[in-house]
Amino acid sequence: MTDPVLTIDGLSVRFPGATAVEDVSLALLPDEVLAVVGESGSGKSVTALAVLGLLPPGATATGSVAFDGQELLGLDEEALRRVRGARIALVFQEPSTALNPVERVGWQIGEVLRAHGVKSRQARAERVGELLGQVGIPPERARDYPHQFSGGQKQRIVLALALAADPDVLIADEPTTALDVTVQAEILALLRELQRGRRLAVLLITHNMGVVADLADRVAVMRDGRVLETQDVRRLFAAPSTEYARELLASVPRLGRQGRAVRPATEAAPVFAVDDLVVDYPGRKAALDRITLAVTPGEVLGLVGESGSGKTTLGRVAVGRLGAASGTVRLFGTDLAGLGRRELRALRKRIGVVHQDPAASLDPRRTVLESITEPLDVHRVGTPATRVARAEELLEQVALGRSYGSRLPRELSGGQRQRVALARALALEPDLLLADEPTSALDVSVQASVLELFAELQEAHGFACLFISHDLAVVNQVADRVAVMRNGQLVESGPTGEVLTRPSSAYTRALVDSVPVPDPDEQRARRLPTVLTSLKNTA
Amino acid sequence: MTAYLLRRLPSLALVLAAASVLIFAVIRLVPGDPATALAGANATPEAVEAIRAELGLDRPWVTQYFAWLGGLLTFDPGRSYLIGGTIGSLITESLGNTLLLASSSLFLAVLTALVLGPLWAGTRKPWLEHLLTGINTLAVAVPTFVMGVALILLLGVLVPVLPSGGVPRDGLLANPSITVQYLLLPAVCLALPIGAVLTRYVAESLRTEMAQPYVVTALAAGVSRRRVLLRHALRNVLPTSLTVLGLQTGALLGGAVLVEFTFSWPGLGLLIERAITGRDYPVVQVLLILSVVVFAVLQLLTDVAHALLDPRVRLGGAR
Amino acid sequence: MTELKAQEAQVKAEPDRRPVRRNGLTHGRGLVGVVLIGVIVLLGVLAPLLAPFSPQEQIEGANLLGPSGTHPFGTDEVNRDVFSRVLYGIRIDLFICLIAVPAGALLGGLIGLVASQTGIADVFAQRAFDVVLAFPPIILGIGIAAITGTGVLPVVCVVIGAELPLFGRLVRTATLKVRELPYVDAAESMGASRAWVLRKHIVPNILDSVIVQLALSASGAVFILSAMNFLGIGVKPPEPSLGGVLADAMAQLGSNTMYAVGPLLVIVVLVLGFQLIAQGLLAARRGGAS
Amino acid sequence: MSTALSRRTLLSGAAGGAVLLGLTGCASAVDQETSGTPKKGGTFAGAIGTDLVPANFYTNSNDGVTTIIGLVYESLILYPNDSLKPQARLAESWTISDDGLTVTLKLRQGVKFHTGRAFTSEDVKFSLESYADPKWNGQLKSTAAAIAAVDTADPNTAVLTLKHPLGNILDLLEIVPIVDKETFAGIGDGSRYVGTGPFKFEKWTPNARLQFTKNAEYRVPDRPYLDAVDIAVIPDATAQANQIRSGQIDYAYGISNLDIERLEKAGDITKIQRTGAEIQVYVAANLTVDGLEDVRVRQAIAYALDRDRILSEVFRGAGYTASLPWPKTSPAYDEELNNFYKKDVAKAKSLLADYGKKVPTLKYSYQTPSPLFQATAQIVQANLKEIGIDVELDPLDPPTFVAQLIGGKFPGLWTAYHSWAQYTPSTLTVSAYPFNALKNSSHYESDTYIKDADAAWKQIKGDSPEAIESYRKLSKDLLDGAFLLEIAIIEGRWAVTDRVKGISYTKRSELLLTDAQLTG
Repeated sequence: MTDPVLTIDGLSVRFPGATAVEDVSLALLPDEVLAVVGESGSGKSVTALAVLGLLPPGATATGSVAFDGQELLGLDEEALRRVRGARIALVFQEPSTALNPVERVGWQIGEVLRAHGVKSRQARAERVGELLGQVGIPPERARDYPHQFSGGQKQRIVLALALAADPDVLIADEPTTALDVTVQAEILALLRELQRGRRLAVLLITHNMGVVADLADRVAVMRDGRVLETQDVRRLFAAPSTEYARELLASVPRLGRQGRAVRPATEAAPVFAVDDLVVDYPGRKAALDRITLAVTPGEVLGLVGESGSGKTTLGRVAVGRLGAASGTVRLFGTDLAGLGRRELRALRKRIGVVHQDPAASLDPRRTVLESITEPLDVHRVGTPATRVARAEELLEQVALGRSYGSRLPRELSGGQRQRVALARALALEPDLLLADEPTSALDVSVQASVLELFAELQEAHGFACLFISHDLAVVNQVADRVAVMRNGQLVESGPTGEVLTRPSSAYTRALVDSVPVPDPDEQRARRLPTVLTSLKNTA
Repeated sequence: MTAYLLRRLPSLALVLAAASVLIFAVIRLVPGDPATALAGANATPEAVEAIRAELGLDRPWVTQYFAWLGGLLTFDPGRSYLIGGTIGSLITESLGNTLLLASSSLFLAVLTALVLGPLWAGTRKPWLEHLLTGINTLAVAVPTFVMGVALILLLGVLVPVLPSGGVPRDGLLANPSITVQYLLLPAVCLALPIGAVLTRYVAESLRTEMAQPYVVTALAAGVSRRRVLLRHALRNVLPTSLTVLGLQTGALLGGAVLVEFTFSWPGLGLLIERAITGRDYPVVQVLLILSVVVFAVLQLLTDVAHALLDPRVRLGGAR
Repeated sequence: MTELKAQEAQVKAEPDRRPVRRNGLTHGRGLVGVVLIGVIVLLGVLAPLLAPFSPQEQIEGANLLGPSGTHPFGTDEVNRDVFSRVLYGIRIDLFICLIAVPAGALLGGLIGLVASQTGIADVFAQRAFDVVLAFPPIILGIGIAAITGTGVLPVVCVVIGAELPLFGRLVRTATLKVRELPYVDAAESMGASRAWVLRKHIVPNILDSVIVQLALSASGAVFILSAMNFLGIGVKPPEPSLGGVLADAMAQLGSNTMYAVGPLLVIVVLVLGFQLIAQGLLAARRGGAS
Repeated sequence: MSTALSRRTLLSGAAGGAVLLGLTGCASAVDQETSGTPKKGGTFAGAIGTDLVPANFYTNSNDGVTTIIGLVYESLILYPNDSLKPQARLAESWTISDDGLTVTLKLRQGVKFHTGRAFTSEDVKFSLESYADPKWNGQLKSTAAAIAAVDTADPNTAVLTLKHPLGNILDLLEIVPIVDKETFAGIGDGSRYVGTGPFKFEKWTPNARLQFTKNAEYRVPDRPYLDAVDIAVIPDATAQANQIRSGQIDYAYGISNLDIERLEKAGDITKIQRTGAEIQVYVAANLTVDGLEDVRVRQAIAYALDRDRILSEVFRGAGYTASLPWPKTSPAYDEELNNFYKKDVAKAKSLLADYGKKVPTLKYSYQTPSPLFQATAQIVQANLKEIGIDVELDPLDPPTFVAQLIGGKFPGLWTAYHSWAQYTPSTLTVSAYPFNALKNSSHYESDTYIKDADAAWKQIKGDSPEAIESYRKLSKDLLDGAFLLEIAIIEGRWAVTDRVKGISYTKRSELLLTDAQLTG
């Protein structure tokens, strides 16, 4: 076996008052992709920063990080600088902020070349062109600014920037997390191509098991700052050796798998229905374009689409926050057009809302109990005492317990907050629940438990639900029917099993095909070029 | 960009029109008119009436207002009652002094901010950080006139090395090295709070910028911390710093009154003080409207400069 | 339910409901500020006990004496004890701050709230603030004093006038910002009325910024009011004020240096103290937010 | 540039200007007058505290005007500082007819304006008429208006016909500057000042400086000695003090008396105390205000004033205390009457007891910004507290103060300066507004006072025994009426460096540099 290029040995990182990484040891071999997986707070990103000596002030790293036999920990700034970019490069999660917004992208790549000794402006310009070409960006766009590129293009440019000084090791920290699935598929393909072509050793940091299955040769599972196990990718997926890894894999929602028992479609009048709906945002093209859709009582309708598809806009229409430019919107049979504020409020009493970001959707100054009783207070349901009793009952239902009532949101974890939000949404026994990306900010295992709770509650209360998500697998798990949206238009809709396994439109097919499957063998078999061809068909 | 400017112009015109009416009306609410001010302590009522007629103050307000407005729009704001001479020449004279004072202060302030801001943001030495924080807080907090008195006390009276006020006899242009001595205390005094606010803003923004992902990206690619700070991050901080500077330049006008008063610097600040106490309507009106115009135009200019410096605004949000 | 157990450890047991105000003022800069202001306030409150003379007593033969045991800051041009005058000067300065800053905050805040609710009021208020802000407060002061005559009234007016747009803008932008937050959206989606949202969510959540601005404004107010007194358009003699004593001292710099140094120090400590309190609160708020 | 300021430039600049400090003061102790030959040439550098206000040309009310009139213009006659015995100036001789209705002036020949035009009787006529125009607000305009006609048939003789005898006609001739008709418009806007005086007006920079050059054609041979005069406007008294101490200026009009004392003690300067150009500081009462209508209250106030303390502490002894406006140089001065009111708390209290009622809190107005008035007012306030009268200070800015003075609208007491008592006494009572017998700021009405003032005004010879008797009556009226209570007669001070010799002044504090020279 060859010697590792990068060896992390007994690395610990401490912040004042907390330990982020404890005794982590990893070895990255040349030409391999080592994935580090774990949920938030597991210390995987801190490890990456520690390798490059980029920890924030106040953090201390102990142990050893050796590159090619050279110890990196404790190296002075200048020596480290020469390692960064030239030997070890880093790609970041968020492409929209990873580039300097006020400089031309070509200049930014040039800066890296300049830092590593390319003095001539001419030479830099040429090399920038080459690099952009390699990542699939037309070289003449070097003179454009970051905001003139799409998210996927930005991530390509970030890759070009990272690889400008020809490093041996690439640390990719959640390189595709912020991207839509179809774009993610392209970037994964590009990463693979670059890795092969340059014989890069890649340390891939991710929480997405599908991405791991797609790219990794070996996998290290981290939790609470420690490495639990390091395995060959196939072995891990087939037979994880730790309980945590097993739980983690089990939590991942999968597409092909049957989600829930299909309920028979009811003939009852829909709780929410739009007909030929058009919504405009001032100065832009239609946000929603001739949508016809209905949610029947007790039904969960999954609304899927990539960013900018209009799914959140539709959600706002449902609660009467946005008016229609044309077409009709009916809520519980009432046409929303021309409704007064009071009538609208009465209708809203029958809707519960759960937002995407559990951290922001609770007022930081109100206790959990106050937040849950708020809908009751607003609609003056019962007496203050009965409201508290109802809130405590709800707390029990969302598996938190009444002792949580006196806490403030910041004393809760993300999952707990989302449970509180769910309790609040259910306080008035709504007939319709609007859930806008309710789990996308949560870790997989938390997501699994919240989804489980959601299913239980839906079973028990029987509310209808408009469930908005970008994650096909999640929708597959919870929804009776699915509606797929793109660019403000409804692409197709139908029973979940049908749409997600036998899509009738090319776009839905491309979406489904782009989702990496958390199984190494299956994923490697189905990945590109299938995806690319299906994408081209939709263009 | 042109469209942006065009959109701003109506509201600018509205503010100016409102301000002109306000200024005109308020000045006439002030008890004692220019005639009494001119007549002096030994005057008789007949003399005051004669002066009032001479100045046209016996005409209706509306007539006076439109006459004034007409004068303004044709760049002929009239003559000073109290001081004599055309307002144009009077203001030009004082304006030169104020401009010299203000521009030196601004220069000092910007220089300080550009030197100390990055130093403050970039330093990893706790003592230096504490020192800069302390000095900065003091400079932000201490009122200009208090600083002025302190400086006069220290450098003009206790250790008399610098003149404690006034301007050089031979004018500001005759002997630059003497002018600098006269200029030093008032300019420093005026520059301190502005420089301090700007320095703090630059330092804090730089610190925020230095935590941005693009900075980590550049650092991780091997660009030196120094260059990232002074080139990449600073470039990002400039547009908003310019806005802050614009607002501070507005404050400069107010500060100038106090500094000129404290140091007997014969600029617009002293002129307006003298004009108000002398009820010299034409001068007060023009100076006030001038300050509103300068303030409004500065806001506009900084917004435009901000837009020019930020490609996201300049090129539109194409995505 | 692994995550429940995992997160449990990080969650503090005791809810801490007023962290910003408390944490901001019990450490570091905020504490220094509180101590500085506390000392000055105490000096002002206890002036009748501490001052060796009445602030208006003209002591026979004590014309412009230098500092001594009996007169720590010396005496002034009409034979009064400067130290006693400075102590009493603190009172009037603090009194004006106490009246004018909250008044400006309240008025400005109300205007800001109203402006944030309706489009036309907003445009109107914004332009009005623009116009007011275009006049430097000192020039405003000279103008108002010319109308009303010198006295406490013009000073209070000018401080209110200077603070009003600041609070108005602050409250307006903070309200608009809070209104965009998901929890307000949540409240509105559940059918809460405007008044409810304003009362239960917006006001409590912008209070912190308002409090920081209060401290900053107090610092600014001391500046403005002492500047006006310095220019001789504020508190009427023989009532002592810090700026007024300083102005009187300007003519006597050659005779009695301490005459100027006394009020100068107190003004510096006051503005600095409020500034530090503001910084402390701000730091605590940022710390609390992250 | 500012930051790149090197140590050297700072030091060299310092040597050129600011840091000369006491150097010049020490080096110039040589007494030039003994050396015989006057020193010629040089630019006289000075400073004044208040800038020129062109519209105030005839009002004698600010330093800019008095400087210009003193240097550029001449009047027909000139009083010496210590008496009212007229000397020839532009008039060689003058006679007043026995009925007091005709004044014949023989004019000096060969006098030229700075424009080169010869001075004639037409100019006398024009100057007197301009002065009478109410818009110029000349102090003696009622006297000037009493001139019925000026006969200019002979260019070298001006014959004035009066409507009635004028005891103070010579005052008028002493005061009115002879102006050039052709360039008169320039006076109104401050662009041109043409007279016959020793210096030509060069340029006025508002808020900054006044510049003059030598008039080589001046009627007196070999005068002036100086080549040029350069007067800076420096409102800040401390700045003036610093500049004269460091030798940047040789003359300062506006330094506080305290600073003058200090600088004099340090040997940096000498002072010129303007005896003969006195002004008076006073407290006056509005008789329509509740409490002040009673003469006993006003007299009580007069007895309460600590005149000595105000004179010594506020005005640093530059003058003497007074109960009447007349300075020692005036024919109306009477030592006994002048000492009529002395501080006497017991007497004041008994007067108040006679009055019987409690005097309500009185407002007490004065003009800002003025450290001297403020200090005076505060001392007076303390004095009145002693006798049980509460006073609330009411600082007013100049226009408001003047408006209230002219309108007689003060809400109680007020303090200000007045002037014009250094002239023929009747000049005061017919012109100075606070004293005007017919209509004054105090609303004091007394038939006796009106009669006596008129009688004094109509004296043919201002210093005759009859005239002096009429002044005595007037003085009694003033003391009895007690509507305007004098505090002190102040002789203003100028500070000059020792190298300046030969500075003098007129009775209106106009600067005369005809004989001035710069030594050392």
